[in-house]
Amino acid sequence: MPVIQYREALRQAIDEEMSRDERVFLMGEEVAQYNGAYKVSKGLYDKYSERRVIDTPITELGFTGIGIGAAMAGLRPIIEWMTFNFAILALDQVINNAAKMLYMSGGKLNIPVVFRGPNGPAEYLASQHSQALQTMFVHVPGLKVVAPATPYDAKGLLKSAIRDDNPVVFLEGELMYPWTGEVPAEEYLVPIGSADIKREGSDVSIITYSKPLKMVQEAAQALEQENISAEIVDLRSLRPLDEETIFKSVMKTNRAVIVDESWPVVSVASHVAYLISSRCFDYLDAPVELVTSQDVPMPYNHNLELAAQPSVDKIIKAVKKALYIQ
Amino acid sequence: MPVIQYREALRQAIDEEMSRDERVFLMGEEVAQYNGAYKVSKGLYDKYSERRVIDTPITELGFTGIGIGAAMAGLRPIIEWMTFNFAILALDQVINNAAKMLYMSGGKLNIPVVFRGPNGPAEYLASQHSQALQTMFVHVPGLKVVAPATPYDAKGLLKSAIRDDNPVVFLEGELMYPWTGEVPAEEYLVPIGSADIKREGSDVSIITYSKPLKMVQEAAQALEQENISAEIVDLRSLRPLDEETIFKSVMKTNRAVIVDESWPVVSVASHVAYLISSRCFDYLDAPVELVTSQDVPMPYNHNLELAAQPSVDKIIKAVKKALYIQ
Amino acid sequence: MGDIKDLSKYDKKTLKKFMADMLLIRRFEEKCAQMYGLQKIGGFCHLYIGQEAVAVGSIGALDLKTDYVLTGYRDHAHALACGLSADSVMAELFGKETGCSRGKGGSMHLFDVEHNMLGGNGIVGGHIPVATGVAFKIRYNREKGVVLCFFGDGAIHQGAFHESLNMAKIWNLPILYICENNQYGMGTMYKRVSSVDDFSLMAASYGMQGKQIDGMDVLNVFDEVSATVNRIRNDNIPALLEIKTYRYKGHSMSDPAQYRTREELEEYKKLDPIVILKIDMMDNNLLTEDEFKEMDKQCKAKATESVTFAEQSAEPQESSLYEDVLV
Amino acid sequence: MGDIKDLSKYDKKTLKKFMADMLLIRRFEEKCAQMYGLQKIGGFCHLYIGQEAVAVGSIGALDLKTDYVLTGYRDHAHALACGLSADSVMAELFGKETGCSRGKGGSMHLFDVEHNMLGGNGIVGGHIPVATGVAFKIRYNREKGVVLCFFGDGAIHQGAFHESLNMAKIWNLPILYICENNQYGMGTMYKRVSSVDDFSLMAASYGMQGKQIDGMDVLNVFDEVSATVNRIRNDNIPALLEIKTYRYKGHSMSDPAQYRTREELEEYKKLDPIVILKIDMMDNNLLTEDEFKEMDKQCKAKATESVTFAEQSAEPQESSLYEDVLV
Ligand SMILES: Cc1ncc(C[n+]2csc(CCOP(=O)(O)OP(=O)(O)O)c2C)c(N)n1
Ligand SMILES: Cc1ncc(C[n+]2csc(CCOP(=O)(O)OP(=O)(O)O)c2C)c(N)n1
Ligand SMILES: [Mg+2]
Ligand SMILES: [Mg+2]
Repeated sequence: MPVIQYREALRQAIDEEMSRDERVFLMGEEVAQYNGAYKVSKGLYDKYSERRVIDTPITELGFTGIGIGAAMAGLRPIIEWMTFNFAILALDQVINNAAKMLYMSGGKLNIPVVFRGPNGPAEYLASQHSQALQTMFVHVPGLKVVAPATPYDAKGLLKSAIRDDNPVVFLEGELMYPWTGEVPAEEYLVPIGSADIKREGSDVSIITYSKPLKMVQEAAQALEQENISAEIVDLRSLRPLDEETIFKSVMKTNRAVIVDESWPVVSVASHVAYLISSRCFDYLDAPVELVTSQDVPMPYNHNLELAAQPSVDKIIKAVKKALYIQ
Repeated sequence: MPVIQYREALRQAIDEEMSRDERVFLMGEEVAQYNGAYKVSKGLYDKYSERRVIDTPITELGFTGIGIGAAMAGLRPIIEWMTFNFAILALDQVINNAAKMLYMSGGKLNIPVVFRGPNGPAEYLASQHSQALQTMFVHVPGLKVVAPATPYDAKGLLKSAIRDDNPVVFLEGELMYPWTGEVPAEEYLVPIGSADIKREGSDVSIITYSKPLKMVQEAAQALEQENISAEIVDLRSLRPLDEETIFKSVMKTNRAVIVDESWPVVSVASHVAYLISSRCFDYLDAPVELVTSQDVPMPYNHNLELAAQPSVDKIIKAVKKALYIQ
Repeated sequence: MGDIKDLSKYDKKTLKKFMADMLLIRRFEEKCAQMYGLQKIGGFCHLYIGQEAVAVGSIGALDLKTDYVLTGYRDHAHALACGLSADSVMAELFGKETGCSRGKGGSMHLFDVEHNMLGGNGIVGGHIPVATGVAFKIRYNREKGVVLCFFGDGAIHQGAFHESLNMAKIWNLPILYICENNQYGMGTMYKRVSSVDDFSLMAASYGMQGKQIDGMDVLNVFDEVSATVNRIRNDNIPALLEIKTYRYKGHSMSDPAQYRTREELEEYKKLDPIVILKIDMMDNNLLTEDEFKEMDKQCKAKATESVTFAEQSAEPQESSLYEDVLV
Repeated sequence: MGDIKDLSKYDKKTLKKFMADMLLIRRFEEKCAQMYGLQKIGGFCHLYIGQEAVAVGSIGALDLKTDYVLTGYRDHAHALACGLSADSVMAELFGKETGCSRGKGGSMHLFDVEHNMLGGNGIVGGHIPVATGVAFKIRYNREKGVVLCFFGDGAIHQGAFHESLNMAKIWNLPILYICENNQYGMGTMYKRVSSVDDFSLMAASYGMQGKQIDGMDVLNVFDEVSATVNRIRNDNIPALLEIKTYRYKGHSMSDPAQYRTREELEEYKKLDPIVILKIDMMDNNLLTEDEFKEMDKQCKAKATESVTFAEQSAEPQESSLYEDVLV
């Protein structure tokens, strides 16, 4: 099977869906002539021309709303946010229009739009540019939110997102773009709403999504050396959440650690921890442990920024705590 | 002790702080000549003139940023958002500037600003105008967030918020404005960060904040009839959260129900439920129960909108579930 | 006054339709006020009385098979002018299952997909980018249509306006931005919050044509919007119109409108759009007092019937609470 | 060319200061590029080379005891021109405890509270309302100061611009909005995303004076900004200047700038602000080649020393991660 980068997997998904469906177009800052700030859209402008790959001014609220209007009128826009940090400017359009139009029109107007771009910290970018902002979207009914961590999932989920008749928020990550993985040559879809067991195990469920997956995999391997068998649940989809897969895993292992790179308070991590605590109440042998970023804005200094985020070490410690080891 | 309305308590707080500190001013849509969309600022324009009570154009992002800039330069603005629904437009300023300025300036620039206004559903306002948006703020380090439910707490907390050297998000509620309660004539402060036991009880802890408090009190009275003794913890402050008071109560009652009028997914409710599940793991006799709004945009139809929100009935049911009754 | 306006260039049917549409809006809105008083309608309810010429004259210039309309929360008139039935609007205001948004949208969220009326939006300025996106779709598909995007004198200061107009121009989108300057944004006289008196000046920031026009005369609105829409249809160059008008009622039902004088209001009522058209038509022998009375009677009847319809319609099922969240 | 510019109205000390400031910025930025290559500096790093005349000429017109400066993420030059030491800026870029933001802000978040330089902001357009708020404080306290708010040709399309300028005008805030049009917003030539070529036109939307000026000649910038700032100081009426300039380097260190031709770049380098001032001063016998070389040497030395300072400074303590979240 071909091994390709995460960014290339996204590009393939966009390319395939654009050639499959004339209504699909890509819009955002620097997506066309510059080939994308992170080169996800490389070559698409040359292939599809400025009609379908469109550079915008720096106006996140405006072009997000334009995407919503175009979707409402029958097109299927892919709106790229250069990073999610800038999408805060566009939140009103996402929350008050994209998420609510179907409901407030009594089912008349659906909004088939994809909002995508890098979310979460990269390196040396300081507080305004290093936010993992999924909470802002996952909280809101009327949206779907997905966060693939591998090239395979990225391609399959992006294709599903583009075909979905609802607004889908699609979280990528700057540091994930160069990650590589196997992606089949033939067409496939990954359904929105299904988690994936990335590793089977019996002692503890480590639940994660997006960029931290790699750390979790490393931690699981290290734990294996100590005869601790970790199961890895990759959520992939944050709204809707595949609760069944989560609960099944925890009911088997009886212990759960959640790893999430966003801030801890009112986070996807704490929400999932609540769900497990409540629905697996009689199965849990220990409190659910959380490994998140620290509850501080991101500092620029590299040592500090690493200390602010989840790490393999922190994950291992949390697992051991959940197992009452040491 | 004088009995006054919630809106009057807020007005007193603003008035007292404005006369105490020349740097305090009030800015927002319709706050001055119209005396406030919900009459919180009634009379203040007449008293303090247009220098200190300022009507703005409808530009939430802009005047929120102006408040932040003025605070950074030494004033102590109170920024009124006509409702929190419109504040989504201003979130970038709150999250990227107010919450981060102190951190990214290495401690040089603090932002003593208060953002306040009605949050949460009222009646017949449909989906764009009925949102309880605390999640968006409580998630973010660098902010304080408070949500008083009584005139007493409203006045004492608003005075503390105005004197606080950090950005404070202050959640009120349209339907709470006419609520009445005792408020001392002499000056007092309610500290930010402390929850309040609004009712002592032994069988179950009902944890809530803001408007649902009243329902919780009714539910507690009804439960009393059935010999169920509910303790009511009013969080009052959502960030920082008074974890100690919460845990103490739950360790005593061994059961917890959380009542919150926002959407359930990634909510203050689910976060507090996680905290309790984790820190009171060995004390809990039943899973923590949540009573929140339904996970849907708010409908206009009144029966539907009531069905979408917490109710006394739902709270009683949840309490009984936590007590394994029936 | 005194001068007789020559209406010979207009088709009689068109003139009658304008009159009927304005009358229906007027009578419908009056009925809303009454029903609000009876608590049959709740929440925000923003009436359009006084502004009828703007919606009717502008939308009268469109072909709703290809053209689109989007507006803010003061949207009853636009919905009716686009062809939504009084029944389904009133039923929506009553929150009934038969309402145009199944009782879920209410006053601020009227939609008529069949006639390309795409809302109704409660966030001041929030629909301006959305409307621009609809124009984007027209251009993308190389269609013929034009979008009318209505918003108020309060909305024009929102960032969404600035961002949208720039994009509309650089991409040559077929959209006409119509600022309905009814002089107040809630309790605020527009001059208090605006650095310019003439909003049409703002068009220059976007390389567009801008014009300020009188909005109390439906034929003037019709002529100006027709001319602009035709130009847009041919050139794909967006434009901005400021249409000066006035609202007779408070901002919403809960507003006593103490920020303006009775005299000011009375002054404007002399310019009543219905009266203006009536006089012009009568001057041209295109309408008799009896015909006018008959039209008005029919509109009153329609408004009354819409209430009966709304009252007799069913409440939505509780299960519908969970429908329409996602497709 | 050929014509000798008469510099007699300028104080020699001022001219030398402008030269020294521009040279320091140039040498400092070159050092940054070098340190970035050595991975001593990470993340985004937006250099100002080519634009020196804008920051130096504008800030030179201020009295930083009462006046304020706010800008975006391309802020090294503004910080240096305001008087922040090269040491503390370089230390910040190295993420060190001795940096002006304790190593927590980095390149985009420089602050110099002592000299009223209030950032440094990473969100395009995000500081425009904030700067307007600083002007609000000046007016509120009836102080003398003026705020300079710098932003790019990309930022001007953001809604924040539109909202801020309107409020600045209705409240008569003492602020000068300076659009540094360096022709590109990242990889996008400004004409591709702008409906007007001349941004100063936008001032008319806010009843302000607007002017487009050349930004390669520091004295021209100084004269124009001085005149405007004085007017603002007296009348409390805000204004907009578009200052035309050019950046020699890519948008940030990771941008190869393939969206423009070598020729275009070379053409602009002929207008180098340092060279222009040098020639003008030499023409007026206010500078010799040797003096120039000596100044340049000193600036290079300062830049080099700042690296030494930064390298020798301590990393922040891990505990500082939790400091400065709240007061
Ligand atoms: C973003 C936002 N801010 C505030 C409001 C509250 N609000 C509703 S209507 C209105 C006034 C709008 O005035 P204008 O644009 O002139 O329209 P008009 O009501 O006159 O038709 C305000 C402030 C809102 N709905 N949305
Ligand atoms: C709101 C926002 N959107 C996008 C970005 C990413 N970005 C950083 S700089 C930039 C270009 C800005 O260009 P301009 O305003 O001309 O300033 P210049 O870089 O030329 O100084 C972009 C798109 C950002 N930082 N903030
Ligand atoms: Mg108005
Ligand atoms: Mg630029």
